[in-house]
Amino acid sequence: MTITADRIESGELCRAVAALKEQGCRFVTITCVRADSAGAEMLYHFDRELSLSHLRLTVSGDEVPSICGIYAAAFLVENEIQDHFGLCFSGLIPDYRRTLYLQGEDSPPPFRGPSGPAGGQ
Amino acid sequence: MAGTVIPFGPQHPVLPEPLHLNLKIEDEIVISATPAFGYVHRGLEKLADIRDFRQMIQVVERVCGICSMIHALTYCQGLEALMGVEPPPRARFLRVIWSELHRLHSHLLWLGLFADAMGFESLFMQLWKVRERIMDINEATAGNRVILSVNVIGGVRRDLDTGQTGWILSELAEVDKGIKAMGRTILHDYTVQKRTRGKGVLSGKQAMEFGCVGPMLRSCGVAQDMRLLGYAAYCELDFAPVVEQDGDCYARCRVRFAELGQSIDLIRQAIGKLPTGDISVPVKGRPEGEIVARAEQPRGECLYYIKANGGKFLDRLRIRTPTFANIPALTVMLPGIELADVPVVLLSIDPCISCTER
Amino acid sequence: MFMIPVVLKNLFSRCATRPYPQSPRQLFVGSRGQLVNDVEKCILCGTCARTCPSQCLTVRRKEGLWEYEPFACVFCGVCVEACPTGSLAQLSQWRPAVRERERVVLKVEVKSQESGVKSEK
Amino acid sequence: MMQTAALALAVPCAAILLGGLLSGIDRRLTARLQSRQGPPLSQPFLDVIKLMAKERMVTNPWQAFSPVASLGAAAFALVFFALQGDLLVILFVHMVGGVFLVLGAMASPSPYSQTASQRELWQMLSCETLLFLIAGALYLTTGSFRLSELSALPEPLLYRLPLLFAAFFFALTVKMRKSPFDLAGCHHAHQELVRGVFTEYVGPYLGLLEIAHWLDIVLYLAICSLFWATSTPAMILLPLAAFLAVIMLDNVAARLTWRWMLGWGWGAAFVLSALNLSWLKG
Repeated sequence: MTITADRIESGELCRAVAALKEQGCRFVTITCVRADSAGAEMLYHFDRELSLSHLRLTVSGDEVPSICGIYAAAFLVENEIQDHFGLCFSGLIPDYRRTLYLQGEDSPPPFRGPSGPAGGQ
Repeated sequence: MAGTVIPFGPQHPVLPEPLHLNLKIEDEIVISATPAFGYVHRGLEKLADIRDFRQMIQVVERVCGICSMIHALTYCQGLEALMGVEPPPRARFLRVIWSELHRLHSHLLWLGLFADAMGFESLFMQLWKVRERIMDINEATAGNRVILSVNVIGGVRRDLDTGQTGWILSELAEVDKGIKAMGRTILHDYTVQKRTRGKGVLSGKQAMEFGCVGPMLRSCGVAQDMRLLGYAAYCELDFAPVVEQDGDCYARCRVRFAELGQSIDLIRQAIGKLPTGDISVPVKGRPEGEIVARAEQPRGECLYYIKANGGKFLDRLRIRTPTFANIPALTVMLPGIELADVPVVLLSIDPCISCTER
Repeated sequence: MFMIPVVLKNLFSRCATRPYPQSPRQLFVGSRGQLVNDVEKCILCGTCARTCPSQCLTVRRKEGLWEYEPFACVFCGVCVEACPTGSLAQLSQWRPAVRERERVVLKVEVKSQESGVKSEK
Repeated sequence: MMQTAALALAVPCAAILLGGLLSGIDRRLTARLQSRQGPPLSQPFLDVIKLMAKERMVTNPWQAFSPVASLGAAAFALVFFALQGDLLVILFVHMVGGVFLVLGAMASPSPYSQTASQRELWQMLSCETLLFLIAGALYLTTGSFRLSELSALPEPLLYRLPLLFAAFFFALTVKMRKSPFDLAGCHHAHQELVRGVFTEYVGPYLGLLEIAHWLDIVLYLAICSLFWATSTPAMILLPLAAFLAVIMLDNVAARLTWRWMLGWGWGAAFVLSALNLSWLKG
C-alpha cells in the first residue's frame, strides 16, 4: 500500500503549495523520509474538509526550498527536519540553525545514514 | 518599564511545560515572543529503528502521558490498515470508551491548569478532584491511571464486564454532577470572563493558515473534528463537533467545557451499544507499505506516517502531534497582550511540549 | 461568585485528600503493579525478554538466570501476556519506593524442583 | 515610661503570634474550602523558623537592609497604634515599611521582582490613599487624628462610614495579597511573576519579610476594628469577619490585572469613600 501523492520537482514546489493554499487547504505537516540512495524524500500533507492530499518531493542535495513564505506555520517542522536530517531550507524564518532540539554541529543529524538496527546504534 | 526581557520557562511555576519564551515587554505589554525548544527531546521516532513494530506501541504511548491511549490507537489503526486486519466490533467500541475517558481527564486537567494560570486556585483543586474519578476508572479498567496500554494491533488487551460498565456509568453520573456544579463558574464568573474574553484572539482564517487543529480550530468557527472520519466505532455513534465563533481564550474554554459533556454522552452511547464477542483478532505477518493514520486527540488532530518494508523494524515513523500544529499560532497570539495574560493565552492552546518534541 | 456554594459544600464535607503513608488508597483488582516470576514454572524460553518494549528483562539460559531491572520496567504487562507457561504475573500492588537501585536476579533450574532466590543490589 | 517600654516590646511579640496564627487559620481554612486537609495551625511558625535557620544569601546590601527596615517600620506602626497615637503618624510609619519592601525588590536586577515592584507601588498608592481618607473621616467625626477619641463616640463609626468600610475591604484584600488582587506577589508562586516582590529573597531575609507581612495584616485588622470601637466584642468580631470574607473572596475569584485594580477597583473604592466623606460633611 502506498500513499497517492503528486510527484513534484523542487523548482515547482512553492507554486504547487501556493495553489493548494488558494483552494483553502490547511497545512498539516511535512514528513521527511530517508531514500535508498543518499538523498531524502519529502512528503507535504494538506487537509481539506477531512480529506488529505499529498505532495512528494525527492531531494538529492542538501538544499530544499522553504514554504514558510506561504504557510508561516511550516517554520517549526522545517526546523525539525533541519535538526533531524541535516538538510537546509532556503528562506526559512526563523531559522534555528539546527538548534531547535539539538546542539547543532556537535552531533551528526540522527536520521542520516542507513536505516535498520545497525544504523540506529 | 521599557524594553524588559522576561525569561519565561522552561521551568516556570505557572507553566507546566518545559517551553522557553523570551518575552520582550514594554509597560507589561508583550512586544515580541520567541519560543525555544529542546528541553525534553527524546528521539522516539528514531527508536523505531531498534524496537520492532509491536514494541513501538508501548513507545508511542510515551510520546505524551495525557493522550497516551490515543497515540497507541492511531498507531495501531495505521498498522491494522497496512496489514489488512479488521479489529472486532467489541474492540472498536472499547477503544471509543477509553478514548473518551482520556479526553475527559485531559480536558479536566487542562481546565484546572487554565484556572490556575489565572490565579483561581480553588477552581483548579475542584476540577482535579472531579478528574480523580476518571483516573480511578482508568486504573480499575485498564490497570494504569495515565498510560493505559490497552491497544494491540488487532484489538484491545482488556475487556469490561457488566459490573464494570455499570460502575463506570454510576461514576460518570457523579462526574457529570461535579462538572455541572462548576459550569456556572467557568462560563459566567465575572473574574474568569475578565481574564479570558478577547484575549489571544484568532480568526478562523488565521487559524486555518497557521494549521491549527482541534479545539483551537473549533473555537473559531471551523467544525473540524477527526472523529468525523469514523475510526474505531465513532461512525456508529451520534455526535456533532462543538463549535464556537469568537476564537478567544473564553471560546476555547467553552469548547473544551462542552466537550466534557459530549465525551460523557459518547461513553454512555458506547456502553449502551457495546456488542458482544472477541476483543482482539490474532495478527500474523509483518507490515509493508506506507500509510497516514489520523485520530482526534484531546488537543486536536494527531497524524502518524508509517513506512514499513516487511521487516521487523519500521522504515520511518513520523508523529505529528496536535501541539506541534498549534504552537506556530502563538507567534501571532502573544504580541500585544498583557504580561499577566501570557500564561492564560499560552495555556489556552493546551500545550504539550513532550508531544511537540517527542 | 458562583463558586460560593461549591466551596462551602467542601468546607462542611470530608476532604478529598488522604494523609498518604498513614492511610493508603484501596487497590484496584486490575492494577498493573509489581512483576513477579514463579521460578517453578519458568522454562527460560526468553519470550518475555524478546517482547519487552523497555528491554528490562534478560534471560541467560546457560547460567539458568532470569534477570529483571524494575527501574527500567514500564509495567505494561506485555511479558505477562506473552509468557507461555504463565510463570510471570503482575500483582495489583505497586513496588514500594526504595533508596537504592535494585536488580532482581532469579536462579531458575529448568525441569528440576530445586531453585534459589537472591536479590542483588 | 517603663510601661511604654514594656508595651513597645510586648505589642510586636503579641502581633507576631497573632499574625502567624491568622496565617495558619488562613491556610487551614483555604485548604478546607478546596477540599484539602491543610497544614496544622503552627505551620507558618515552623516555616519561618526553618527559613531563619537557612544560609544567608543576598545579592547586594539593600536586599539585606530592606527586610529589617520593613519589619521595623511595621512593628513601630503597631506600637504607635497600641499607644493610641495619631493615625496619620501610624500610616506614615507603615508606609515607610512598604517603601522598603519595594526598594528591596528593586535592588536586584531580576525582571520578575522589578516588574512586581512596579505593581507593588501601584498597590501601595491605591491602598494608602484609601487609608488616608479614613484618617480624614476620623478627623471629620471626632475633630482629631488621635485614636483615643474614638472609644468616646456614642455610636460605632461603621454606622456613619459604611461606604468607607467597603473601600477599606478593598484595601485589606490588596494588602493580604489575595485574589483578585494578588498581583505583586501571592502566597503560592503560581503566578506569571513567580513570587513577585519576594522572588529574589531566600532564607532568613524571606523569613523577616514574612513576619513583616503578618504585622501588616495585624495592623490592617486593627484599623478595621476602629470601625466599631465602642464595644470590645465587636472590635474582635468585625476584623475577624472581614478576614474570613477576604479568604472567601480569594477562593471564589480569579486574579485580575493591575490595570483593572487601578481602574475599576481603586476607582470604585475612591468614589465610595468620597461619597461617604461628602455626606459626612453635609
